[in-house]
Amino acid sequence: METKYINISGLEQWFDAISASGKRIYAPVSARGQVDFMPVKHLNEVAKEYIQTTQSVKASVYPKAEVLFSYEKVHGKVNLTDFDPESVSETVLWKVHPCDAAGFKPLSAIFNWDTTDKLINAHLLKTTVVSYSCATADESCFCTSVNGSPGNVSGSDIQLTILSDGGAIAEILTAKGEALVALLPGVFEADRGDKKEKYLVDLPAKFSLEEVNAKLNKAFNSTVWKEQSERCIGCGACAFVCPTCACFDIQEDTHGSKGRRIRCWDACGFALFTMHTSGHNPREHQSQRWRQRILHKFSYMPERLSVVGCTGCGRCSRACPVDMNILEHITSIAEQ
Amino acid sequence: MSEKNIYLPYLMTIDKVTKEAPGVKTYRLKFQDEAEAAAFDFKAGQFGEYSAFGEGESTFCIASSPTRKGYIECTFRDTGRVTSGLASLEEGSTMGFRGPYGNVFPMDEWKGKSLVFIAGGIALPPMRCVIWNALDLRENFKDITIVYGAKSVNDLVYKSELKEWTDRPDVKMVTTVDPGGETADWKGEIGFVPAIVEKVAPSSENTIAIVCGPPIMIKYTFPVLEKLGFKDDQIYTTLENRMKCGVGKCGRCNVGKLYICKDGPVFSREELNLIPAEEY
Amino acid sequence: MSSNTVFEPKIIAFVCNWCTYAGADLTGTSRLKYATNVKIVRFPCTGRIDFLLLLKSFAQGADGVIVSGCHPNDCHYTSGNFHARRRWIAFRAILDLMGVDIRRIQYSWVSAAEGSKWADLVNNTVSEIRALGPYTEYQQVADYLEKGGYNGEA
Amino acid sequence: MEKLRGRAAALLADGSVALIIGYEEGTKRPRPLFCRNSESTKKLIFDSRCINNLAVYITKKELVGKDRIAVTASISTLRSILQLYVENQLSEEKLLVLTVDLNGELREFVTFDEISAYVAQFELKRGEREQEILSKIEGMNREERWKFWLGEMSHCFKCYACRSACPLCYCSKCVVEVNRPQWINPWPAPLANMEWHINRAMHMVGRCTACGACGDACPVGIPIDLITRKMMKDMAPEFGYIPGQPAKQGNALSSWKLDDREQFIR
Repeated sequence: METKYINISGLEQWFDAISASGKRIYAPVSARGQVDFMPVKHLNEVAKEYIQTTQSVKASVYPKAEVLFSYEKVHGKVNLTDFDPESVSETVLWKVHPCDAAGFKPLSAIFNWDTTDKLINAHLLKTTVVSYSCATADESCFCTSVNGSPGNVSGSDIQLTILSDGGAIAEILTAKGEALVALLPGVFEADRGDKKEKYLVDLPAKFSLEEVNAKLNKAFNSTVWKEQSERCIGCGACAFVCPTCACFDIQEDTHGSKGRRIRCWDACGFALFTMHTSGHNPREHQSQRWRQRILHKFSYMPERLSVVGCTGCGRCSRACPVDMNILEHITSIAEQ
Repeated sequence: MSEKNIYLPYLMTIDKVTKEAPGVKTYRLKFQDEAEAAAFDFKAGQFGEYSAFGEGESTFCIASSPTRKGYIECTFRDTGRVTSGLASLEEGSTMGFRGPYGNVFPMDEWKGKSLVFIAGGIALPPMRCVIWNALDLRENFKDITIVYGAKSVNDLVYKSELKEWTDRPDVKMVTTVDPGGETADWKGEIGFVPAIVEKVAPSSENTIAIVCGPPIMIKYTFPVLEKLGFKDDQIYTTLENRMKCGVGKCGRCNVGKLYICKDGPVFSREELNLIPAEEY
Repeated sequence: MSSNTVFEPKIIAFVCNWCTYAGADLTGTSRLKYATNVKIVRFPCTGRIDFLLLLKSFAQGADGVIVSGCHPNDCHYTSGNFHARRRWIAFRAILDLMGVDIRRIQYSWVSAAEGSKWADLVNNTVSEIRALGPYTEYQQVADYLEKGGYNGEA
Repeated sequence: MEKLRGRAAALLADGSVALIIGYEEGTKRPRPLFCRNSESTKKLIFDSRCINNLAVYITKKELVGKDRIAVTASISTLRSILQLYVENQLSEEKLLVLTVDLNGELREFVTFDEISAYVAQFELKRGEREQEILSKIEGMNREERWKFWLGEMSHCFKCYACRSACPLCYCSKCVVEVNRPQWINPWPAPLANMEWHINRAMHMVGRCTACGACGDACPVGIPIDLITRKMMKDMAPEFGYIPGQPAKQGNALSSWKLDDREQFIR
């Protein structure tokens, strides 16, 4: 790990060098009244004034729909074509917030515990994450309550902290980060000794994870689930904007004798998610599905995978049509 | 070596089709790739994801015994998109299989004990795997009792094997059908499975009871077993939640913190007591 | 232009069993010649034709669609075509709002006696669609997974 | 506000209703509140910021059970309630409707006729954003419209918030969940998304009450409410409906007239 300084024009030149290297760059772009990760070519396309992108960056390593393999039926036989890791392009994720970058660890934990997932690993391998530490936050943000912070470097290959002169402290954290710097090393200067902490938003923790965990261990039969979920309308918005939600469906796309098996996003909040063919549904009520969502993130994942399934990005709260505010709900569980 | 794609199925040839009951078929499957066949191994209780190319995947147990090498069998009812796609395949066609997944019945620990198998309807297949496994290693176990019931005579699966088990002197086989489901020449019992278990009254002494069936049957059979003196660690069952991946990632089969696909499908009643019953 | 460069549109016709299918049959038995671009799918009634089938046709490569059934008041099931008419009025408006090329869907009433009308309908539709060219605009979108597909990348 | 809270508390106290669905202050704007006891009615609010359509909850059996319930309703919610009634989803015996009128007076509706008469005073207004996007679309040619919607649809990730937020999407199994045949591919992709939204619009023809809940709910900001709203406006005169009023003569696509007009069938 090495810390450097890069000035404002250096940033632009470096970005152009990355762009010219042929790597795809996804960065937050402001369009249609929202800010979201989109392909960009120049630094001036990147959104400036905003707190959070609507969607997390997870789609870059875990696409909304992806072909697991394809097949062709020929004379009663079936030929399979495996997913090709080489088909994945080198990608740079630019201006990722620490809460988003922190999401790669739980995401990878879900996909790689016990057996490994070739697809997400192919994406992760070819992805370089350039994160920006956070100078601003809003009332939905709570990274500091879930082991994160506005300057957390987990999941980042390089973290930039933008200084008042428009330049940045560049923390080069991994070999991938170094490789990205190597595209234009000349623009990186020696560390000037700027204090990173000075540029980070102050976000006091709202609850203690240990306390929540202890409460949740005894909360399965609590009435809290019904109380909190009454207004939940059972859509998948919270899951789909979440940086760590990974539930998926496997579907078939068939055209004549050819076809593809597809993995696509799914959500535990959907009524039919766990429905058996017989019609029996173990999570029949919205309250049970809400409980699954919270327990999975804050109890099951910490216990089974040693990671918390929440990075405190607050996207679910912002996206929810009926204001299911996760911070408020978790805080109230912690205070019970 | 490049990373294995866990979603890529083995290609299997349907070697033999057996019609078991209305809408219920058993397929014997052989690996198309010899190396895959040689490397493949499983234990009683495990399941897999079976695919009909063009329709998708469906989850069932491996219904054949691991003692029978060279093939696997699955038994399924034609109920949805995938199972009807599978049902329309013929002998010689290709289908997909991923597995084996999940945990196993602890048959090694059961050595020297008596076994009581209690099954209802289409839940005999997971049990059949264990039954044949036990019968093929008959000397390892003491008494073997099988109580199997279905809605009607027509709905009983593995009819020829039921006969074979009935004819064996070293197996106590009791077959029953629900009242009204009998035929004129029906020689078995008439009544619901829990009542028949109570009537047969197997001894709980040094015995393991394996119960598979619809939730309602399990619900009423457990108290009967309790009355007969079976402790919770003497009773085993399998859970079947909806699954897509089979490898603990897709998020469907959680019961509390457990994944049915990884920590199950086999559970002792002792283990079941620790997880929320409403989620299965 | 040589004959092999002329664009031959693929056209799917959804027709009812009682009027238009019989009408198309009559076209044949009357030995009337008409374009061979059309593939006929027979339904019990126009009221039974799901609107999504029309879109599915385009997604799977059709350049044009014909929907035809009994004239008003002639429905074998009394009111199936009246229901269908309402459905098409609404469907056409939605498609137009979404920017689907509604010129590629031709609705008609062809009775069992109108063999020549069927021939004209097919011939006219084929020439109109031929003039419009292949519906690649729609077909291109049908295969998206190959392109990765990220936010805003259609 | 005090009148509403007082009345709500009284209704629960004397057992007239078992549940009152209303609004409370939320994080950024008011959100739905479920009052089952007098204490919780203290949180009730009702003003122009209350935009969630509460009619979406009154058909959910797991919430309302078999009891009589009350709901505080905005004009949009009232319109949805009327449409639900026309579709035989509600009964007068099980529902008490409360609203606060323009003079700040608390109003109670016991019958659907009363609601109908009340709602008839209000003209269906077009919002600024709706007007803006509609004018934009109206200025486009067909190819531009296709590109515009395809671009919008490419953002849809099929969370179905539009469906969940809509009071009239009460089917227990939606067409997208039917898999024999699989009408619409269940994964998010521009064409499958387009098919889904066209389908939704078709299922809403003559039923949509233009509350805009689907558009408000969309987390990725697709103006999907425009499709159903515009359809409602355009189709109402065709089929003899009054926009914003329930289709008493039956739903547009399950009824017909001899003289339905069209110019496109040859």
